[in-house]
Amino acid sequence: MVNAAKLLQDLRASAERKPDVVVRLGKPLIDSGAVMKLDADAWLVYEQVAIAALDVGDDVLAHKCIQALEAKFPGSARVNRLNGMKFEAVGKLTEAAAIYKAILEEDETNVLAAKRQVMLLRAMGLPTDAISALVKYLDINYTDFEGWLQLADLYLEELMYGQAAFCMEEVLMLQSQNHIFHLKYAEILYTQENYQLALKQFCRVIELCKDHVRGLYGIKLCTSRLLKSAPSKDATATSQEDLKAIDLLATERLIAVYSANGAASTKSISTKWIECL
Amino acid sequence: MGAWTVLQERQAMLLDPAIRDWVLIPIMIVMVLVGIVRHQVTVLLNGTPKKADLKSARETKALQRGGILRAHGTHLPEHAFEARKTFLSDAFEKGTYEKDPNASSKPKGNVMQDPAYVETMMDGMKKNMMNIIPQTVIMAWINFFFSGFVLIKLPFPLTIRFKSMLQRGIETSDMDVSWVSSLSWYFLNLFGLQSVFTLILGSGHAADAMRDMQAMSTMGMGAAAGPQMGPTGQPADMHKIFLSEKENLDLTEHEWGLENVEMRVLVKYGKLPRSVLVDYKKAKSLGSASSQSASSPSSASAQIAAAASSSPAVTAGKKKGRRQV
Amino acid sequence: MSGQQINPDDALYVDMYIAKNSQTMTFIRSSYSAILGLAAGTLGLTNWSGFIFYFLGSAFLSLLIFLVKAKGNPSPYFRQPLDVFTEGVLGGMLSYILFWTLLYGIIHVYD
Amino acid sequence: MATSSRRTAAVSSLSWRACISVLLLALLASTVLALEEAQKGVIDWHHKWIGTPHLTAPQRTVRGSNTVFVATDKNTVAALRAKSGELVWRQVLSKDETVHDIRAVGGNLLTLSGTSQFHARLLDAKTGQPLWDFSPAGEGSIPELNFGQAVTVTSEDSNLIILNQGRHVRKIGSKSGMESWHWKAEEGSATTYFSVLEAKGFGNHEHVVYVMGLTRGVAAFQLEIVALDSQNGNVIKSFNARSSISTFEDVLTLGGGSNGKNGYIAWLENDNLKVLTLGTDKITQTSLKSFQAEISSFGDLVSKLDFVSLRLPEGHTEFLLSGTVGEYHDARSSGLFDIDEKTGRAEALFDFGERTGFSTYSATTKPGTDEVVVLRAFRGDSDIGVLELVDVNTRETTLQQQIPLEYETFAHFTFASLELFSKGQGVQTRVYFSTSDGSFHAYSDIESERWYREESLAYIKDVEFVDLPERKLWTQDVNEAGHQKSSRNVTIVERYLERLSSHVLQLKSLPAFLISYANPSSLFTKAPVAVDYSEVQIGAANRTIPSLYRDQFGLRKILVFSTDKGKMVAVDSGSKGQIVWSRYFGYGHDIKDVVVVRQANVRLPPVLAVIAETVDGGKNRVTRMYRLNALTGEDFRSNNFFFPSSAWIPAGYVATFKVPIEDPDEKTHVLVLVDDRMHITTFPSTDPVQQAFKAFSDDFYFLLKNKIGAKQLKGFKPIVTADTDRMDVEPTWTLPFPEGEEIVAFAERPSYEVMASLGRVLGDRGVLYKYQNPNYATVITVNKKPSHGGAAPYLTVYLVDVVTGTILHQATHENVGLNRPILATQYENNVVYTFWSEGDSSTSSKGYQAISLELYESRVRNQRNKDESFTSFAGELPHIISQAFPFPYTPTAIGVTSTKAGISAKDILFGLSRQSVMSVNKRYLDPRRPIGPPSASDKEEMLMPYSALSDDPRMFLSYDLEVAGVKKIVTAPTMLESTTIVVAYGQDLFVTRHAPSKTFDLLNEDFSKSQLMLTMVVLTAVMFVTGPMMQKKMLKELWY
Amino acid sequence: MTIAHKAYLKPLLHAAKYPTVAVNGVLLAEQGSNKVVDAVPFFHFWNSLTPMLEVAMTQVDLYSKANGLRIIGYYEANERVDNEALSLVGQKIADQILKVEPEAFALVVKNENISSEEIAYIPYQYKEGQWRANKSAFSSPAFALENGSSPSLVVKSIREGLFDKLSDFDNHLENVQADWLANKDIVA
Repeated sequence: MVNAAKLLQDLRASAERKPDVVVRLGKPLIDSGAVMKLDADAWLVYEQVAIAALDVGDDVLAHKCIQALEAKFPGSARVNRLNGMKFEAVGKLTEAAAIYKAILEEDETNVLAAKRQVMLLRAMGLPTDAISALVKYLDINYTDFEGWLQLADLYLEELMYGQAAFCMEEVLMLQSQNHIFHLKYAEILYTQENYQLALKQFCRVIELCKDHVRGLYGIKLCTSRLLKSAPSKDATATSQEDLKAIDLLATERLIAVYSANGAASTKSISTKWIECL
Repeated sequence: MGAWTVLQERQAMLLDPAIRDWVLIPIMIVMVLVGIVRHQVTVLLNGTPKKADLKSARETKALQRGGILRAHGTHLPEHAFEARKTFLSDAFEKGTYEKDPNASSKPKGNVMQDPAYVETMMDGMKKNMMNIIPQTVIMAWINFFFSGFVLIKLPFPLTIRFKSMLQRGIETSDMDVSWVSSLSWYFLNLFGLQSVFTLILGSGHAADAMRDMQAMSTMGMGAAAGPQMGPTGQPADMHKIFLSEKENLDLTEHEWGLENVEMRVLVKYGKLPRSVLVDYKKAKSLGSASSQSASSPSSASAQIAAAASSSPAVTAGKKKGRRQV
Repeated sequence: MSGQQINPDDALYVDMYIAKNSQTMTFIRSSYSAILGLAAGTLGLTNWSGFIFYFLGSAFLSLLIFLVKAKGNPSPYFRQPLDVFTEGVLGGMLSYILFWTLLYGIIHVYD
Repeated sequence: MATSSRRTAAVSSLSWRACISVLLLALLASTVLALEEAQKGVIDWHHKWIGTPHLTAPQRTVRGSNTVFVATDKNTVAALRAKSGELVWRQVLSKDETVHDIRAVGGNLLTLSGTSQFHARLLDAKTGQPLWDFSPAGEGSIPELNFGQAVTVTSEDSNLIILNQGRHVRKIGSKSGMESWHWKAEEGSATTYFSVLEAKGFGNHEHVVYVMGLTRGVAAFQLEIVALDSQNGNVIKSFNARSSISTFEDVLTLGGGSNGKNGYIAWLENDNLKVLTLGTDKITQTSLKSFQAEISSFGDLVSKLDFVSLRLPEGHTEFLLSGTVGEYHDARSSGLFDIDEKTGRAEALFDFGERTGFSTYSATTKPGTDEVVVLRAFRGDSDIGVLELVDVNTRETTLQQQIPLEYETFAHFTFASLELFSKGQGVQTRVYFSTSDGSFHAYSDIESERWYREESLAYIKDVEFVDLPERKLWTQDVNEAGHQKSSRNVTIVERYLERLSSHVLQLKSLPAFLISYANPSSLFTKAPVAVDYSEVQIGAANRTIPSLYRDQFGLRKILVFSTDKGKMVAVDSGSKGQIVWSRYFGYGHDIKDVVVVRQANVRLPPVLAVIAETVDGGKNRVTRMYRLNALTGEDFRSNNFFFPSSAWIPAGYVATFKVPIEDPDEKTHVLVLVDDRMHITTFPSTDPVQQAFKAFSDDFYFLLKNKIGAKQLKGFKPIVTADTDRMDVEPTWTLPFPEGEEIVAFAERPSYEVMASLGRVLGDRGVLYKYQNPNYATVITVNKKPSHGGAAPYLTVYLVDVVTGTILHQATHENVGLNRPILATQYENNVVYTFWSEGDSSTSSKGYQAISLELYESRVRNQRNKDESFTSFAGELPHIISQAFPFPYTPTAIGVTSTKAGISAKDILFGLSRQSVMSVNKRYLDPRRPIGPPSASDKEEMLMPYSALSDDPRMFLSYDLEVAGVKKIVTAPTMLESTTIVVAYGQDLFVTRHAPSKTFDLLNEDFSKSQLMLTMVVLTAVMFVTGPMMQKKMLKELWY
Repeated sequence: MTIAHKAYLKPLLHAAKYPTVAVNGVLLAEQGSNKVVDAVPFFHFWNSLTPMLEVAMTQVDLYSKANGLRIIGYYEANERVDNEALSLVGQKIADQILKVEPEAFALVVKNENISSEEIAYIPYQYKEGQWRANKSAFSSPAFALENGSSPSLVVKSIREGLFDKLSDFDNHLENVQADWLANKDIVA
């Protein structure tokens, strides 16, 4: 029981998203009422479980949690938002929208609501509206990198790579330490066929996270491209020997990684792939 | 110090156990109690973070934006940086982000009429009160109650300078300074109990901190602060602030952190000697403007350190799926 | 002023966890130094011996953390590996002195 | 405070100052009052003693007196409550006012006193205040001789006829104290008059007063009687009775008392008893031999008979003759005689037989009648005294009363006084008597009215402090009791276990402690109230002394007093000075020194060594040493053969030293005795001790014969002669003072002294290092009539190093007042002495001066002599700062407080002639007090600008009590650093606790624990209230 | 065009494993036959970016060549439940395949049908220059299930949580052990 609570807290702390796990841990807690033992945290657990339940579509549990929360905090925006999410889950998007709207009228700076609203639009399949809403939102809550990520994704769906890149840049400024973002940015650049930059970003990824396969692949791609193409004139561009070195490195690493642990088939394939580049 | 400690032989004295039972321990207990109560009351008193209206939020965020750009611009490639720089600086100049762009033109009214200002003011005062009042009260209480006798012997020597302070109300000149009166015991507690508080309140406290932090990092919450305050608590003229921010921006030279990333990677994998980086630095600092040179050595070493330590395990462990919809 | 160079190491650390770690450190430290203080007081240490005792004690603690907890490699948990040895040492000092004095007084001053 | 300051801020600065000062004064006053009220009689006690009575005068005899008037050799006249013995009032007369006679006159008390100046006073019976005081200018009494003063009451107008100085006869109105006439013998006559008596006149003279005198002849005295007219004092006639009388004692005046009755004068003249009837020239003569018929015991007289006065009132003619009998001169036989009115011849009435030891006699008349009853008090056996009453008429013993009277404590009767009075039908007997130990008793038929006063305490010579043993768990005692225990190497584990077990045992008391900590009654502490007590209860046999264990802070001690009377009295400092034990050392014991050779420790009782000097039969001086158990007063007998409870040396006493050697077996300190053969004897004198002392003796220096009046100072050191265990002392140096100077005061460092700090911190944090010579002494000499230069007597102070005899410092004060007290005390590096300065024109004014000296290693700050350990031979001279302060009172004694670690400030204690004890903090007598306005660093050093001593009532330790004749002030440390026990004695005994720098290690009684508890409870309550609130709040913030 | 059970199963498992995001992959058929025998799951992070796609495609290509297979089609499951349109990215990829395989087609997972007996796909085919949903495809002989009971089986295997065993290219990139190509653990 207790360690279940502990695990839940850890999950909360590292905002990982494992709805199934959360539900598996949380359900007994809540059903047995043991949750009340961890007094202040209980409500957080409720919230957490509620969201998770929604994700895995256990509406009953979610409802139960939300009920409990409403009973405890009547008229709390935070709880209301959960309601909204519930509606979303069951697909009553309009009701959800209504709720978020209400919350926002209550407090126009309620970030959660605002974001949910955007997600809602997206869910309603109105990407453009979603984008505009999100832009508006970000114009205010500039520092919310998640928002920017969302925006980037939206743009990507619309294949608007330039804008996506812009968003990612913002994200990079806000969360410069996360290699995933660098990776994403790199791939966007690559998609934009800006191989120079892409290469650098991929390198950064490798720098941040050693032997990151995806990064290595990225590098490989870039280098092969760049090497094929004529050496560029501009100063910032990577020098040929560096390119070669990096290329070599990437190859070496990839092989190393695969040989270290990698299913035979995939290994052979990848090696083949490397050769045929 | 020297001279004095020579003077003092080891002085043994018997103290009335009643002092221990009725002063030494009680003071400690009371201090702990007061500490707890104070913590609770402060929490009660400081007002809920009041909802800022969009405009002001936007205002502050915009400013942050400038700051962030300056701070972390280095992660951006040249073009991206320049684009933002230009955009922001003229936005600031125009005051696009200000709460009411024509604020600067209208004459400064009495700050007291600005409710936001007053409120924040009150908050600040309340906090200060909570810090000052209990201490002064306790001090007075102790001076009043427990004066005129020695309370305890510090197990370490002190210089004669403390005598007048630590032995207030003791009318002898020959007493070793390490015999101290209740006031100094109070101070000892004041400082010593801090960590005890972190033990008592701490756990819950820490959890709070964690929660807030998480809330911030994930939901971008809590950052909704009131209007920008100058150090004096005066609501400073936003336009000025923006302008200054702009100037900062203009001064900022962009320096791209990925310029030599390949080299770094190579070094990291030991394909190149570490020295390369340093050489690179040198070359760079020679080549580029002097403004960089200031920051260069530190970063050089930083990179070396970077190259030195590497621990994928942790990052992999902690980085997994830090995304949320 | 101008954007500082990237320190690749930053990448390795999540502020939240760093904070958490240092918090745990201070937690351990303060309780430990309180206990140390009690011990020193009971032993009736005075002057330098007391302080030396403290520093030795906390060094020992650091060593324990360093070896047992950090498995001899603190860098994953702290920005500077040395933090293991430095963090919260001086903070703990005050409470150490407090409890040292307290027990020294109770045992060796009062009868 | 705050309010006042705020209010006054507006007002002008002057009024502001006034305001504040007023406020402060008010505060001060209140505190003072509080202090006096709270403290008086709580921590201190005061015994009023009068000394040993040698004269009594019952107020009235017929129906018994409520109060009995006594006069003592302490020149004190007092009234005691007859039933209880408590003091009603007393008049302490000045030193030269010996009381010659007291007599109840019309319910009041007439006293004749004074040597240099004669006084006749009538004291009010209730209050003791003089109704009138007749003191003829320039008339005193005959020096060194209680003779020549007499008084009688005229029958018709009951006025007084007073004889004084053997020459002046006056008639004085008993109401007014006015002289009605005055007759004086002509200048230069060889006659000394000794008695006045009113008796039947002769011829046509009715009112005649006879004045008896003795004229000095070649070989013997001759009687001369002058008859005066009692109306006007004219000389009627003067007889000369043919007689040759060898001593004053052989004359007795009898009868008379009114102009109707015959007066007689009887004297012994070589084996004859002669009687002259006044007014006639008829002299009868009876050979003493002839009495042997009636009084058989006169048979074997070995000495001449002599008179024993019965102090009967005028008109009675009974008298007593007694003489020594027995081959050992140890018994006396005595007979009662009367004078036959017709024949005027003496005849024997009653034979008291012969008694060994002393007998004391007193006589009085049966109430309402003229029948005389004679009391004879004598010691029966070792623990009873006998009171024997003889009725003269029936000539038989009417009463033979045995009373408990231990020889060990009281020894013999020295004075007795009988009082008979009628109660209902019967006759009540009351006997007041003194014993040779100095105490004063009263016997009465009624059990409850017997009492005794330990008046020997009025003769205290010296005091020793004995700590009481501690109550402890044995596990701890063993550790501290025996060094052997600790020396025996016990393993850590054992130690630990011991300690553990003891702690476990202590746990038993934990609940009790907790209860005491919690129970409300302890919370409301009231300041203790003074309980009143009387000196009689102090000595009362049925007293209850709490068991003799040390209190928490060692405030309770046993004070062991040695007295001039040769009695030792141990007093409990705690319970109002009740007597724990007392012991009388027989005749001729002159107690020289009392030393605690072993302080109480848990296993072994404290041991006292008493050193006394006696004179044996052959008139040789003998020094005796006794060892007593300080808790019981009995001989301390150890089973060890080498430790006899008493020992003696066939030589005179010179000095005793308690040397820092401990005897291994008994753990007693070793005493070193120097006798007048300049030999050293150690106690005990076992071999190890001898060896130890010989080892120690190399650096053992001391002064001897540093008596007041000595003309030089001599330093000695022991010389160990290898062969025997006999050790000698030899003078190492001699310091003769200049011509005409002699020692008047002498001071050495106190027996108990701990130096808390080696130096004095100045304002600028610089340090002046104290001069640390442990063996310097202060000697003050006076040159009474200097030959050279100014005739004014001058005083010189010498600081002398006892080891080398070098004079460290010397200062002279011109024209000091002679025969005014000169006092000196010294401690650590301070010397304080006082004297009377006649004041020389320029500098100082007339009055007492207190001079304060401070000795430092050098005048330069932060500089000290190289070697850590001081040696006198280095011969460094101290740097001395001195300052004189006018002293407003007449000091009679000086002392200094001593505390355990010497941390608390020192107070100089003065006994004042105004019968009080005063403590002056050293800060007032600080020679560094700046004369001008104090500089910054002075302020930093907290020096007060120079000023005369303020008389703050708080400085008087004895509040408003009358502590008579303080002769010495001794202090002893307690376990509390802040507190010292002050014992001031002289005639009275005053003991108090004193904290020179406040009780900084004690929780004062008025500390309100209740408030503290309240605070804590309230806080806890608040905590429990706000706690949940906070929780809610936080949740709310999180969720809304 | 018949779809073997494995081919039918894998995409759905892929979708089931990542219910909240869009997933995609390609379908493989035997050389020279119309039997769609296998599917290779690609991405669940993001599917609109080329680099990894390139890698994936080339590797799959190599793989299929090696195992006598050919890339016949593309599948995807949309993030939104009700969205059954072929995304832009999907179309691009499908085009690519079309270049090589004239009868290439695309399948869009019909989310609500995943846990039901219905066939959970909407086939898209390239007709007059654009991709058209062919609602009735499965009724027509053009498309057929090799094993008619596939849907029910799928439901069963999802219940059993079989999708845990499935791993796509993204998984593979995070941990190269994951055999994204063959997914041997998924046995039809």
